[in-house]
Amino acid sequence: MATITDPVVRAHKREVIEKAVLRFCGDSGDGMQITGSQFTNTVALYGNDLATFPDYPAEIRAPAGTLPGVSGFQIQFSSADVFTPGDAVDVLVAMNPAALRTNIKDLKPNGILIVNSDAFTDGDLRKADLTTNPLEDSSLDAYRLFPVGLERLTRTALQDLGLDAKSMDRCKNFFALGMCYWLYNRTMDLTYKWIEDKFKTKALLVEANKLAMRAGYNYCEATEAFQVSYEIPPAKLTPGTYRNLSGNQALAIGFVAASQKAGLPLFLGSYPITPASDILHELSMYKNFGVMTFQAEDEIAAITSAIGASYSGALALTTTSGPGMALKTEAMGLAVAVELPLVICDIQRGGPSTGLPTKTEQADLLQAMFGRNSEAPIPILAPSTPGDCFWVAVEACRIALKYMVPVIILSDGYLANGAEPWRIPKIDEIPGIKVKFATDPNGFHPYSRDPNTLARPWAIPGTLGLEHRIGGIEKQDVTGNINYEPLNHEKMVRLRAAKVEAVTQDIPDLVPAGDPDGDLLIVAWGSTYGAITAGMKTMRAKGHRIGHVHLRHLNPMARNLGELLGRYRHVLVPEMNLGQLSMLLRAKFLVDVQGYNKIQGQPFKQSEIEAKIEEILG
Amino acid sequence: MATITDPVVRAHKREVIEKAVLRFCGDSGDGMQITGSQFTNTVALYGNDLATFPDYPAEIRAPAGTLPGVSGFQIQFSSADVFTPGDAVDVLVAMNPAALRTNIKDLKPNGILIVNSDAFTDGDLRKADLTTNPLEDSSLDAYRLFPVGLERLTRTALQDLGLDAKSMDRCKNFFALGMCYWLYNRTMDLTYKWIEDKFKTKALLVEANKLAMRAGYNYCEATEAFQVSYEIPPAKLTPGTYRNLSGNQALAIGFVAASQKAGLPLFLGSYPITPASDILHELSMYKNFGVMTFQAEDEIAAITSAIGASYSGALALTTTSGPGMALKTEAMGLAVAVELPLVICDIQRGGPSTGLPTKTEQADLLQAMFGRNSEAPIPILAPSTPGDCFWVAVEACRIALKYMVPVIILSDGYLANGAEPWRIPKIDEIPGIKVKFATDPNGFHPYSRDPNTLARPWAIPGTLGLEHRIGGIEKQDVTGNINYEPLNHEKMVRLRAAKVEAVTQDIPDLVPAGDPDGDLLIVAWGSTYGAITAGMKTMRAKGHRIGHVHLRHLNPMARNLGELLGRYRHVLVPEMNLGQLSMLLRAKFLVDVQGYNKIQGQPFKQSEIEAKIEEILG
Amino acid sequence: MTTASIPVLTKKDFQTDQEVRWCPGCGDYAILSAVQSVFPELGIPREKFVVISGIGCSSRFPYYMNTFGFHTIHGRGPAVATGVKITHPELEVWLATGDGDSLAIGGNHTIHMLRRNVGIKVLMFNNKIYGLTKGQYSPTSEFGKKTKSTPYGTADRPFNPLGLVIGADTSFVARSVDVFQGHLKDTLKKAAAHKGSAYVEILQNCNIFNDGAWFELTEKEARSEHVVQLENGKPLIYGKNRDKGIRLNGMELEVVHLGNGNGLTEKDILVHDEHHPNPAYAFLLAQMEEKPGFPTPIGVLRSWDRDRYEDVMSKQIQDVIAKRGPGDLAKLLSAGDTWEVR
Amino acid sequence: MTTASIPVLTKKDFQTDQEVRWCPGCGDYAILSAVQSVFPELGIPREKFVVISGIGCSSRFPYYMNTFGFHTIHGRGPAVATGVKITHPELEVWLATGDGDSLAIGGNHTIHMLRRNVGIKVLMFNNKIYGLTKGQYSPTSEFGKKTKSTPYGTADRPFNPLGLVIGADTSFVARSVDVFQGHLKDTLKKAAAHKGSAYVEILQNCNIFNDGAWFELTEKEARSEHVVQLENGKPLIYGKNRDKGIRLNGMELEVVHLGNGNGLTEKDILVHDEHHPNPAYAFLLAQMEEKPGFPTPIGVLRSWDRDRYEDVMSKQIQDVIAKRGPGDLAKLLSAGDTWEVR
Ligand SMILES: Cc1ncc(C[n+]2csc(CCOP(=O)(O)OP(=O)(O)O)c2C)c(N)n1
Ligand SMILES: Cc1ncc(C[n+]2csc(CCOP(=O)(O)OP(=O)(O)O)c2C)c(N)n1
Ligand code: SF4
Ligand code: SF4
Ligand SMILES: [Mg+2]
Ligand SMILES: [Mg+2]
Repeated sequence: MATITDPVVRAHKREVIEKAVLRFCGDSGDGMQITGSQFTNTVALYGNDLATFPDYPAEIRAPAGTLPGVSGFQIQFSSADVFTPGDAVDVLVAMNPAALRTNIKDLKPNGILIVNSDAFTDGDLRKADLTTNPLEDSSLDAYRLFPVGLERLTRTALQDLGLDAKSMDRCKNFFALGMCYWLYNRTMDLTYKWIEDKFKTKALLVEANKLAMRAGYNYCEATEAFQVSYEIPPAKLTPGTYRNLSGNQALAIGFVAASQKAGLPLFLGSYPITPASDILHELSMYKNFGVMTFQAEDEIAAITSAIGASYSGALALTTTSGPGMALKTEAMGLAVAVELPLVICDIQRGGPSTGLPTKTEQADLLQAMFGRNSEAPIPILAPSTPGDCFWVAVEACRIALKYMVPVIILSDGYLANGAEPWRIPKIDEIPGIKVKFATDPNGFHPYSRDPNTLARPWAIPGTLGLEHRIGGIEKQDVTGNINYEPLNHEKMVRLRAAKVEAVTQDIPDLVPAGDPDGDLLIVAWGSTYGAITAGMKTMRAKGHRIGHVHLRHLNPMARNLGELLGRYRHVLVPEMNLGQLSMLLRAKFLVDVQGYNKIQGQPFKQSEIEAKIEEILG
Repeated sequence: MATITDPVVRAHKREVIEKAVLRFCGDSGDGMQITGSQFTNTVALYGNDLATFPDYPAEIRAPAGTLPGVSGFQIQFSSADVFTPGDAVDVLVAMNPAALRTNIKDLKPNGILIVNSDAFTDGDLRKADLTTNPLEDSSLDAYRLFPVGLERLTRTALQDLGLDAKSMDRCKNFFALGMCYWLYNRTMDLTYKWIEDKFKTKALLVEANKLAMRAGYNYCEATEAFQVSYEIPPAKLTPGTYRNLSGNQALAIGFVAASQKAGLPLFLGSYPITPASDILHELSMYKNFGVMTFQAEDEIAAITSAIGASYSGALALTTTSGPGMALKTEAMGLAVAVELPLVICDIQRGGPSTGLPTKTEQADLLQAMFGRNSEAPIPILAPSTPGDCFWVAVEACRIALKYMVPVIILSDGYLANGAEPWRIPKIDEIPGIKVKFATDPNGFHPYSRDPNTLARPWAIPGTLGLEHRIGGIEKQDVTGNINYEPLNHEKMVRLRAAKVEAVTQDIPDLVPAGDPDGDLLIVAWGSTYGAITAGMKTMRAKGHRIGHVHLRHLNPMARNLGELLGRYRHVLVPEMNLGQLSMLLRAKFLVDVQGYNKIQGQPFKQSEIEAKIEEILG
Repeated sequence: MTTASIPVLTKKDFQTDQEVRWCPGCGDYAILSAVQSVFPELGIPREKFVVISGIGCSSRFPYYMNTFGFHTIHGRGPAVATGVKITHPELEVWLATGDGDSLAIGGNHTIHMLRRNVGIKVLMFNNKIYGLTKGQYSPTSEFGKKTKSTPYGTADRPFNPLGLVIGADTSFVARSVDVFQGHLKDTLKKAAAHKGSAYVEILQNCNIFNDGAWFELTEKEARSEHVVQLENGKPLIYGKNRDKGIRLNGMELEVVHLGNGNGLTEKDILVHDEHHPNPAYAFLLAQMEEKPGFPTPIGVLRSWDRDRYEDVMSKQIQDVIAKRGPGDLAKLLSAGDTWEVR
Repeated sequence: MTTASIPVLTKKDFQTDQEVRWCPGCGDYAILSAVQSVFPELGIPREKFVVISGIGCSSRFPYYMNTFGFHTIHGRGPAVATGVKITHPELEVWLATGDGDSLAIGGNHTIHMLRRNVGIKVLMFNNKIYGLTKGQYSPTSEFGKKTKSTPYGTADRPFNPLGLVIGADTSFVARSVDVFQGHLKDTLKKAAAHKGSAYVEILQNCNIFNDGAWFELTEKEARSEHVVQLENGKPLIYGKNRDKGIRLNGMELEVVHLGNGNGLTEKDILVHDEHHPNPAYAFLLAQMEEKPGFPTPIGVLRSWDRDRYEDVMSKQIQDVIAKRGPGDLAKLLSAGDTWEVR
């Protein structure tokens, strides 16, 4: 097998820049997600800060070359802090006309446009509903267009391997990747390594993909296609060891961490659903941590099996997305009634109903708050970045176990699939979780309560002398016996509410980012964090006095929120829904907050936030 | 068979009074519900206004004689308007110690207490956790106690029939009923008739029950147990023909009426659940109206079968209570997405989870509003009295068919089982319902819209040339084709919301009962109507300026509600939950409404409302 | 093993202080009594018992058993029990359920639990009616039955409950009757002895809403003519004078008379094999009750050993730990490509 | 009867303008093509066809059929279809579903629809995997299978789908294969001809997440050795040289070789009777695929006529109307005891 070494880098113009936004787009079959994550890992390991945004259709593979079939992967990387994948794109790699057509609008004027010119036959154009060839009409004049015959060039590079045409063409994304590595002066080693163990059994494919990538790199080197290449120095992140982490991965390892900290086995009851399935996939690999993953027959069995696991002393978990969340609501009520710990993850997606399975949204907040029969309050947490998912997972488990309550985590598709560099914490940076099972029969009562947390004892089957019965019917406080008395019912309803309210004692006061008072307070939650942070930064630079509080705890809320709302002239609540947090804030604090509601299955752009602030503060 | 005639009424003191409150209570096996409804029908036919409150345990039959086994039936009847079953009781009939113990607290001082003294053996007392015999200790001195050996007397009356003791004892409730008929000077004819066709096949039982009732009547007559009997003249109700109607019956015939008015077959998909099952039972009898009742395997099949029926052109309906409602939420989202007409009845009961199946509550409002994934708005209506259930059923169907939307009706256990005299409307008093199926293929699009209602066309299978596809995935407006485009999604989300909002055009402005402005506005919904109306009356008599608006339309709300809130110094919102309507009003109008929240599985008492008003207005 | 020293348990040890809230005369009392007398004989410490249920009259069962008990929600008992059993395979988990709870709303969880062969013992109280909700028809109510929800009779054929669960490949399938105390206790003991899932249909009388549903089988006179007891290795003979038997003819069963001169004798009769490798055999037996003129078989129709879900799962975990050692959190957190920032 | 004048329909009439969004090479294409060519041959006006589905790759089916179509939610297709069929028994309702949609989340609705014998034709695309969600195991995935959600292999035995639905007393049960176009069309026509519920399992290849799941059956060479075609009234003979057969021995099936001197001939072979009154026969056939060394039977396992739910229901309505006359609203409103107020 030919040994491969990076070409000696010839002298050519290099520019040092602060940041860049790059997007790969092509057919679902073109491997854009792989290409993107390879580039991401390389950039991450080099030490840039970054944020990514994979965006693909709900179909496994829509027909090749068609508009609905287009899949994209965007990354922003920088030597400074990065909060979003970026609004507009510096470099766009388009594998076919459909991809070009649906993505070109996001390319900056005079931006670099790399196009696979081999994919522009009349047939290809027709599939993209194009009547003229954009490479020929002048529609792309505003950009620095680089038409590259990716198929032709790749085939040439691989001609000696004796692969069939189809297999050779499958390598063309690595050719494009190689070009981008050259463009940003990155080593290909990491991807070489990845290719090697990805195809370990297929030596020929290993070589083919490596060759293709290298050919792409050399192509730039040789042809000097681009007069200039770019260098983006490492970012000054908090010192530590870093890895690149997606939101779903972060949740998964967060739960494992919590189970280790609590000394409890982890049980996941789940039914696959986009975009939550990866948590199930991830956790099913951690058997050596004693993790039990149960793929149930449906979402109801998923949560009820988790309730059974919790009843018998496991750290129990169920993961899903909107439609599955709707199916779990009756069982959530049971968890509230029997007061057992349970963590419910809802990785939100576009709705209603089946809606937009692969697109992001924040419209399950009110379902999480109220989507159960009768009064059945549940604490709710929301992570703000992919890495934050880890910490929220741990915190949710801690609360569930401390207060003996179900807890809901609201993540979303954008956090789930997006990735960012994550500083790996030392084990002792992770909060300890104390758990005490009841063991003493003396004076044991299933519904006696801890005075501070109002938690009832956790008395698991198998414990000598603690035999007792629980259920979903209303029960007498302390004894837990079935009870229909009017005053007992009111007492229990208020107790269950007080228990959730008690969580406030664990919630630190909110400290606004930016200005502690002034013109505008932005209150938000979840994955809007990055865009808001970035947008606020620019607007404060323009002299506006703006604060930002991002709610990790949505129910109950931090004690000082009401007071904060009073410190600013305006309150803005950007959400990817029709105003759900807005409603909660208005009802609770009687403050006329303004909603900024985008519900397009797409995250906010930094520029949108800036424009909105501009509109309010003029 | 001995012919039975009412005894010649001997001269004895008769008092004419305005109203009375009577309660029968005994063991679940004592037939208190039958006794109560017999008495109800008799006073109804006589022309009194009335309200009833049946109250029984969740178990079919708890062990005889025990406290959890007690079942009760209360009625208030009057020559004036009646709004509630009454707070305190004038006459209490207690069949055993357990019943006496759990009900005595509601008897007015010096009230009449009829007790079955044959049921006070030590064994009976023990079952009721009583150590002394209340008939002997002086605990009942505050009342006019009439200990009657119901078993003994009944057996004597029936001795010649050759029935076994058990069967004879089963008639003792009719003995008690007879006594009450005497006490209020009512004819027994109606009950005679009822007994005859109830037991038609069992001549012996017919005679036995008739004899027992008559014996009770004669007992009072002969013994002159009570020195005085009472007369309550007919009430001055709006002229017309009346019948006595419970909330669930009213819903059932309301739906039949709507289907007749719309000229559509009625389809009910349902799964039995207390307290909603009676609607299924009722509708399953109306086959000659072409009503299709499908008892599904669960609540999800119940609603989805109804969606299928609606898709193919039926007036579709599903009925349930809280836990079943929770299970239907995913499917409700589908109905919203495919924009098909559907009526969903939630007969609310105590929760959370299984909770208090036979007790009433109003805690599903927020579930109805928000209990679905993503933004899936649905109009919500709530009846305020048993008879009003009829009109709300018709209105819900009208809205569903006019706007092509699912509609939720929130009734509750108190309305469902409570009864009141209902003026039977003329057919043409019932609003007509226009329905037009699409038939013309020219320019047909499944998601084209009516400019006023935003309704899409209803094109049912079997219609030549209108073949088309619908589904829960996001779709393009007009064409209905699958579509993931950001702006189309936002457009559709806002369209679905606008469609529900459009219903406001059909909602009449609210006109407050009582004062049009002043000290206090009471805003409420559902079954609290009676207690509030009665309570407000007394408090206004004391000179307070009070208004009352009772929301039939909870989503969307009447246009002028916000303006009304401003006309009073205080706004009070009494609810049988922890403040759900309060929250909606606060969020929508930023008005500091006060909640009055009772959550005991029991309706508000008039006196409670009065006390609360007193507390606010001092 | 805690079983080292088991206190001697009695029926009383399994009774609770809660008053039993079933109607007087309900068949559930008999079932409760049978279970309470069988549990102490199993040689299992009381704290190891978990009794789980859904919703229904039958599902009130756990409140009356002095063990760990969980009265869950309608139809979901099998899934809750599965969570318990996976987490603690050593627990003795029993599920009390009704024909509605188990076969209507809970049908899917039931067949999946049985397919997985989770080691749970199911007591399905079949009274052919919804009792707690006061008398609607159930998936086992006979075709055409008039009930509160079907005043003109049902329009659908009932499930054959045992046929259905055999179709789901249930490893232990049996039937008994509330009032046949001896047989019931026997059957429960066999279910307890089985390692995997056990599904026991218990014919139960609801004397309030479906009185006499099983009259033919329970009524003293007719009983022996309408019931055939399945005993492993014994021929299917029944009748007051044991003069009737079941014969296998091709793929059909037929009722034959013995010793009435037709030359047929005991050796012509089908000999019961509860361990028959082919589920089609048990399935054939399950069809009997449907066939006019046939007796209803009671006893164990099928008993077949196969891996339990929870065992395979814990073995996977043990194997991985044995191979890779117990998980190391620090390693997990820093898995994959990492880099240092100074 | 609208069938009076049926326009002659062609395959094209059943194709839509929506581009088909399945992976290149997916078995679903073949199934779509078969259905599109069978429908025009049924002599039913196009507007009478309703194609309903749940969620999954397979459930995208309705979008590609130019009939009335409803892509519902995951697992609920059978219930939606039931609502349609009850409301309009004259419609021709077909249900497209997958092994996950039909047997995981939709299992309960499926068995209840089949028990009721609602006249719905089910096409169950069995690719033994969750395709749309990218490759988790399904209730039909083989024991021990490694998938995205089971990297160490599954811990549960799969359903035998046909065994399960026979256990639910399904009146028509058949199996075919995506790539056997002729056989598939044939089977679909038989399903269409059946009055009640028809459950057709179609073995389908998901070339992305479970490629070759049915290789043994479809691969040219081995095919005839691993598949036995069920034809009513014909013996179960198979093999490249039709030298193998299935024999019934007591309650067991066995594979025997013909004409290799062992004296066995065609008449020793089990003759297929799809109308066999006892479902145990079809159940026995359904067990074959599980048994090592046995071929997989394709074709109609069971076809048995019984009342359709929707027919019984509409007859009840007609009878009551015939007896009492159509409902009179005024009468209904003033039913029971009434009184006048003046
Ligand atoms: C989600 C939900 N749906 C419906 C009900 C009402 N419900 C309670 S028990 C029951 C059926 C009981 O029948 P079965 O399981 O046969 O038990 P049985 O009372 O006959 O012993 C129903 C429909 C409920 N409690 N929860
Ligand atoms: C309530 C709900 N849960 C889960 C999902 C995610 N989901 C969609 S399809 C599917 C399974 C698909 O498998 P199958 O039915 O075999 O169809 P296939 O894609 O293999 O054809 C799942 C789990 C969903 N859409 N809705
Ligand atoms: S209703 Fe029937 S099943 Fe329920 S307790 Fe009473 S008799 Fe038993
Ligand atoms: S994922 Fe599999 S089943 Fe789905 S379309 Fe692709 S090949 Fe077909
Ligand atoms: Mg039952
Ligand atoms: Mg599949």
